[in-house]
Amino acid sequence: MTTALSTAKVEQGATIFHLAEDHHQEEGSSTLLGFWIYLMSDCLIFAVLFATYGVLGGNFAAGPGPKDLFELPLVALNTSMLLFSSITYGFAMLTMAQGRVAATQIWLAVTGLFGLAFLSIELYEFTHMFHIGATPQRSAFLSSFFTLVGTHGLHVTFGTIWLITLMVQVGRYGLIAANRRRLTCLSMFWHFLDVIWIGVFTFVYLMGMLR
Amino acid sequence: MSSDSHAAPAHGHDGHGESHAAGPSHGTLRSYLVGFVLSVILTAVPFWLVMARPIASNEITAVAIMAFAVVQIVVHMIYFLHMDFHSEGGWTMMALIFTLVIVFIALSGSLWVMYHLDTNMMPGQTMGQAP
Amino acid sequence: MSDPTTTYSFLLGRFSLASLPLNEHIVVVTFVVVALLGLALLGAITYFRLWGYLWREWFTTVDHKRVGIMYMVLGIVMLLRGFSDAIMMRLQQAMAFNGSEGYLNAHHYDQIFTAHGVIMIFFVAMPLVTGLMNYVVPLQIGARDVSFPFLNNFSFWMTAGGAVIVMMSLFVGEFAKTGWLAYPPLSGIQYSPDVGVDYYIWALQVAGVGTTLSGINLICTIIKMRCPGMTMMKMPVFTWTSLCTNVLIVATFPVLTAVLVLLALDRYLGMNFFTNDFGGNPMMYVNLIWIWGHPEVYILILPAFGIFSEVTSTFSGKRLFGYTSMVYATVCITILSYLVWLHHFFTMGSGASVNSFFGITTMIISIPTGAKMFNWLFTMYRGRVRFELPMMWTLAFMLIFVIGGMTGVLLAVPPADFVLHNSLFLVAHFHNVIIGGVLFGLFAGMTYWFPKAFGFRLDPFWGKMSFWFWVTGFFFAFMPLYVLGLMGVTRRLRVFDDPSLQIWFLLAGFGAFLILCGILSFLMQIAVSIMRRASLRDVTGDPWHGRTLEWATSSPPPDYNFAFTPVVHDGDAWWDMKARGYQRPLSGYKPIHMPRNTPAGLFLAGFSVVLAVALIWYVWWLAAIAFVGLLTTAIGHTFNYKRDFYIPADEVAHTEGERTRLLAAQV
Amino acid sequence: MGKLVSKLRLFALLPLAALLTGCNFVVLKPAGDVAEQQRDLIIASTILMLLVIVPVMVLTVIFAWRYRHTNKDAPYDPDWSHSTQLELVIWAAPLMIIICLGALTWMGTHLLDPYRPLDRIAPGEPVAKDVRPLNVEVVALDWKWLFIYPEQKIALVNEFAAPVDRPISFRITSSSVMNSFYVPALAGMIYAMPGMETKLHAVINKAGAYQGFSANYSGAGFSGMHFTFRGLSDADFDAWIAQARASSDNLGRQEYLQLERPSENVPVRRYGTVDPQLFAAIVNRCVEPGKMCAHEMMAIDAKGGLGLAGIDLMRLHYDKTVRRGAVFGPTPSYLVSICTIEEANAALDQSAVLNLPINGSPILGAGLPRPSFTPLPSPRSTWLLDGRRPQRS
Ligand code: HEA
Ligand code: HEA
Ligand code: CUA
Ligand SMILES: [Cu+2]
Repeated sequence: MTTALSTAKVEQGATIFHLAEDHHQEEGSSTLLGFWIYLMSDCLIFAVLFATYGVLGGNFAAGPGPKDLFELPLVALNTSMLLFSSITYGFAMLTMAQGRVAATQIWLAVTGLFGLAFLSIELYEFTHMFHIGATPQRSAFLSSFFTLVGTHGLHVTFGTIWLITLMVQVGRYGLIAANRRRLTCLSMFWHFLDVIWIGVFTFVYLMGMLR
Repeated sequence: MSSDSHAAPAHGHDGHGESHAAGPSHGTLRSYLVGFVLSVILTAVPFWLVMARPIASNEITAVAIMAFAVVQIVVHMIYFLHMDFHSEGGWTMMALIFTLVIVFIALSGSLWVMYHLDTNMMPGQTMGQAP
Repeated sequence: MSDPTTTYSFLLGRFSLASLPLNEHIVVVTFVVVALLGLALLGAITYFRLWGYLWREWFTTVDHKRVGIMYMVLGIVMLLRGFSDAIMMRLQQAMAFNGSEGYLNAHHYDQIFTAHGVIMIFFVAMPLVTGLMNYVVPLQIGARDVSFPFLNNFSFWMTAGGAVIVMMSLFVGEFAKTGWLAYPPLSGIQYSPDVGVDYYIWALQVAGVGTTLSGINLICTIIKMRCPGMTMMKMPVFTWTSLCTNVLIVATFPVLTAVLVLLALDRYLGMNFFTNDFGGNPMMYVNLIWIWGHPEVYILILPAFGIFSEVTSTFSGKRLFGYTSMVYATVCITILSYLVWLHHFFTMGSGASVNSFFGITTMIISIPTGAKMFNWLFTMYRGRVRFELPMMWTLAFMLIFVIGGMTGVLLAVPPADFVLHNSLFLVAHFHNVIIGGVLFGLFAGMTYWFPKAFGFRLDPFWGKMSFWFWVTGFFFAFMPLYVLGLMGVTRRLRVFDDPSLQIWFLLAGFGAFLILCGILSFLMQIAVSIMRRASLRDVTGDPWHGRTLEWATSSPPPDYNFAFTPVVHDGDAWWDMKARGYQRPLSGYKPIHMPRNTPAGLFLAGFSVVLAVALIWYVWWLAAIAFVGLLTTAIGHTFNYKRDFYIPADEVAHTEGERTRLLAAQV
Repeated sequence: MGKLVSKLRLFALLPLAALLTGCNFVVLKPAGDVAEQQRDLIIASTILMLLVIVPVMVLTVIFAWRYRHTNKDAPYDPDWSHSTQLELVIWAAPLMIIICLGALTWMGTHLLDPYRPLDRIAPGEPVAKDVRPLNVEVVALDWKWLFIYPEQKIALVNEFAAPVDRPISFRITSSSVMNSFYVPALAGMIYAMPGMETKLHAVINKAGAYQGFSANYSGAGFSGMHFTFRGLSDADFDAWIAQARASSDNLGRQEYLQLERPSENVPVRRYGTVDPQLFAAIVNRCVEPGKMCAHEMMAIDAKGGLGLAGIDLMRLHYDKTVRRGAVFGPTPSYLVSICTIEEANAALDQSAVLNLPINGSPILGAGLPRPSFTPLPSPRSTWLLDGRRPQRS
């Protein structure tokens, strides 16, 4: 803003009341902030789901509880998928900063694969639970469990679709400013999902096993 | 405003948006790796605490894993989400802090309120509710 | 009236001819009237060949001013529906005595009060508030548009989509019969197996997405797009209250979205969040919905507070008293509003400690609110108060709102609430603050900014008629409810036993009739003003001797708002510029960078509505198609990289030249 | 002229005054001690608030009039916009009032907590040592009220009575949806919710018949959901009980299930005998034969649930009238009862033994043991809240 002011034409004596140049709001200059605020609102959705789980998570309705259902090794595996995808997305961002299209694409692809692995494991876990009859309808505990974990999973799904879209766009238009901005947004989204997952595996799985 | 009739004049677009003066920092290889290693440790330890149960007490284990979670969230915020007080003129940090406050109010408030409602009126002997 | 079996066909889902209320005269007549009016409107548009114009200049617009106006139009149209509901309730309650059932059965009456509450809050007050913020905020901060112009258009269409869904429920199927907050288990599938609650859920979800996104948009706009020199503490108060409002929106609507998702999961997938069996807990719903619900009422009132601040200082010809404490009061209210939600269910039995904690936090809100009242008072002190219409609305607000505020604080005393909760006293409280606060604020804002948006003032005669009808109508319509509340009469009642109550309901009905006259006068005012626009014309762009930047540009402002981005040195920027003899620059125009129109928002919202309707009626194939459509449109839209263009300098020079000529002709 | 106007004004006020005296302001003129204290609180708070509300309204009018722009005599100071002293006053005045009101609220809320047993029946009249409160169990049904007198062993629909000056202790629940139990003349309201039990303590000081109703909308028949509450002298109360006893109707579980079905504007009904376990069964949502009671379920849950054994074996399909389930959900069903805790424990043990074929997870590798299931003594993390748990009497 200071530069803008200094280039302004001085009109009435010392005080200027307008800029002589077109005050160019940088294209997309609000995007990152806007996206961050969106993430914050998303965070509140998860807060509600966590609160619901916190309140209803002990209501097994004489059905199975966490200990009967959760497989910690599986969860650990799952968690590592997300962690790996984090660091690979980080690498994608680093190569993007250097402007290396191919490397960026590769790291994005790797990230996407880890995301898919995470989803498959989660799906496996869910189908397994369905299979033994531990469906979301069985008890309030299971309703809130499936909803919380499932909502995270849905986010990862959309993140993956978005990631593929971006890869196509980077492939087509290269690492232009708009695409860099989009990749940065997605990186925020992706890491945000990690943070939520930390809450999930701690609060739902690990604490569940302690109940 | 017949938008389509105007062609974009000379000064094109690629000039702006490149500068990241106020934008977020992108981190370095080092910072990502540090973050990653820390996260691995901060994940592995709580899993180990629960799966191997080196601490017998449920309570202490629970507090420990929650502490690990909090630390790991901070690690992610710093190393992966590049949170600091400078990006976007401090507004992202402001938004984050505000959200944390609201999340805290909504979560702890709900648990507090629901706990009281439940103990006041749920039938049966066992009054304990989920945390 | 569909019967509560869940048999459904593949093709039409739950829909059958029985879902059309063909044997209900009121609905059929309404439908015919609406259909005829709609056809007439469509015919007129076609006849005058307006489709292309509407499509290009309005439906696909990303101009914050036009989006703002569309929000206002939506709000006013829905107001007519909300008011018809109100007057039907008043009529029913005035009739149903001495064994009379009135003219509405429970099936209708219960839908009507639910629809009234939902429509008034979500589709009248919210669009009007959002519309005003959309229109005014970018102008007040000297910006060209909002941060995300496309998103703005999309948000509007989502809100409109929600309204379409609610309106549809009138003619196809039915609306919820649960009250506007749809407490389970009543709103669960077991006790409300029909489409009503599903209409409720999806209308609010679709509109809620729009509201949240528009909140994000306006926050970014205010943070990022302020013109040079406008620090946070130099922002106009309306911009401040808008900022806080949108923060509230972004921090509460997700909660509503989440709760409604949980309710929908109960209803569609048979989950057990809020059911009576299998460990569900309906109290959790009540808890969560009020975490959203209480801040929501401040979302409505804060912008009104901003309007009153602008109006008071403009029409007192005086700087606003205590700007800083006004800002702090607003921020205080914003944060406190998150700490009080339990005051809506003191009577659910949470115990004395919890109740008194939330009771006291609630009362604390009256301190910053009181500070605001006093600030307005002292703005008038040693001023030159001009009793133009906006100022009259403001004065009426100051006299009426304090009564509603006081009764609110009374309700915040838990033992008092034990006898007044859900009584007509409560109904009187919230109409008192909503009408005396929010609506009067909107009227003040409408009248105040109308000349800015259209270049001519509103006719003062019909405005004053409307004002007096509203004010007296308000007293007649709602003071009796305080009385009835103290007689122990509760809300949502359809018939009454005690004949001595009837006179009060008759008075209240008379009040509603006066308000009807007020609304008609208001519509008359608009019509008359349009006809007389030549004599009401304002070419200065500053008809009220305004103080803030929106008055610095022409009325209506050009697409680009300001030919040159203003530089601000003082809180009352325009006042300061005028005081220091600012001259409008007449040359040196540069091309101006602007966002480009797009229909993507309309399509996305269209798909959302189809998706919602398909889900309501269990038409799964249609839902799948709509979902795929939604996704592909969204992805397709991201492939459009050409989202802006330049207004050439010549054109800017031409537009500004016109204005120069008008101004010269004026003097 | 002025006189005429004021006379006219008085004239206009007359019907209003007549109106106001003609009505029954039950909230302001209640007949029970609790409601009276609540009324006092309303009046005290209102007066306290008027201390600042009235000046604000008066000042609004004065300032608006005095500084109207046609009044050129009034001072005009367009840049005066700040005064630290004034702003201090502006914030302090409401603050003081809120401090007083807050103190009043804190005390009043604790004193008038509906869960708190009464310690007085009227100002200065403590509850006598030998007086035990009258127990009344209240059930909100679709759309009528059921009152059960556990000691007198009678039950009534849409009418109940209590002797004057004897504390009443209500236990309140609902059969289907949320309602609110409210007798304005007697005491404040409290919600009636399915599967839950709320409490209310009150006393009636004047004989008479009073209106009571649901204050929370509960569906189609809501408007007709009212009852009469009679405050009676001891003798009249005994007669009233006897009248109910005289009824040959018995309210057992079967009759209750009939009664529970939706009906509107139901006339008073009396049951001379009543199943003593009925209220407990209603609260625990296990009136239907064979259904598991909520407290059993909670006891089991507190031990960590029944494990995988509890998934399917326990479903009992019980379909009242029509199928009203979610499209994609199971048909409405309930858990079958395991009558006692002992049985539940037995079932728990059994589940450990019952080796259900659930371990088909190849990804874990065959043979990896599932975590063995041992019920923990206090398995849920109640410790988090232990310090804050309210004392229950
Ligand atoms: C715009 C909407 C709006 C606004 C601004 C308010 C403002 C307030 N409301 Fe209201 N309220 C509603 C809309 C609103 N409310 C609605 C819709 C419901 C019902 C929902 C439903 O159930 O359907 C409701 C219900 C409601 C309840 C629940 C009652 C019940 O269900 O039993 C309570 C209880 O505490 C309450 C309190 C308050 C308070 C303390 C304020 C305060 O913010 C008021 C503050 C203002 C003043 C006090 C006046 C000015 C101040 C001074 C002059 C200073 C000095 C004053 C004092 C020191 C007292 N409201
Ligand atoms: C914004 C909120 C709003 C508004 C404006 C109103 C306005 C009115 N309401 Fe409203 N009402 C509610 C919100 C609102 N109500 C809610 C939330 C409920 C509870 C529902 C429930 O029980 O679940 C309720 C319930 C309710 C009841 C049910 C009481 C009961 O339960 O027994 C009744 C009874 O008659 C009633 C009457 C009226 C009347 C006569 C008006 C009319 O006086 C006023 C009519 C007003 C208008 C038609 C115009 C609105 C004007 C504008 C919005 C401004 C326009 C501005 C510009 C164009 C710039 N209302
Ligand atoms: Cu209501 Cu427990
Ligand atoms: Cu509130």
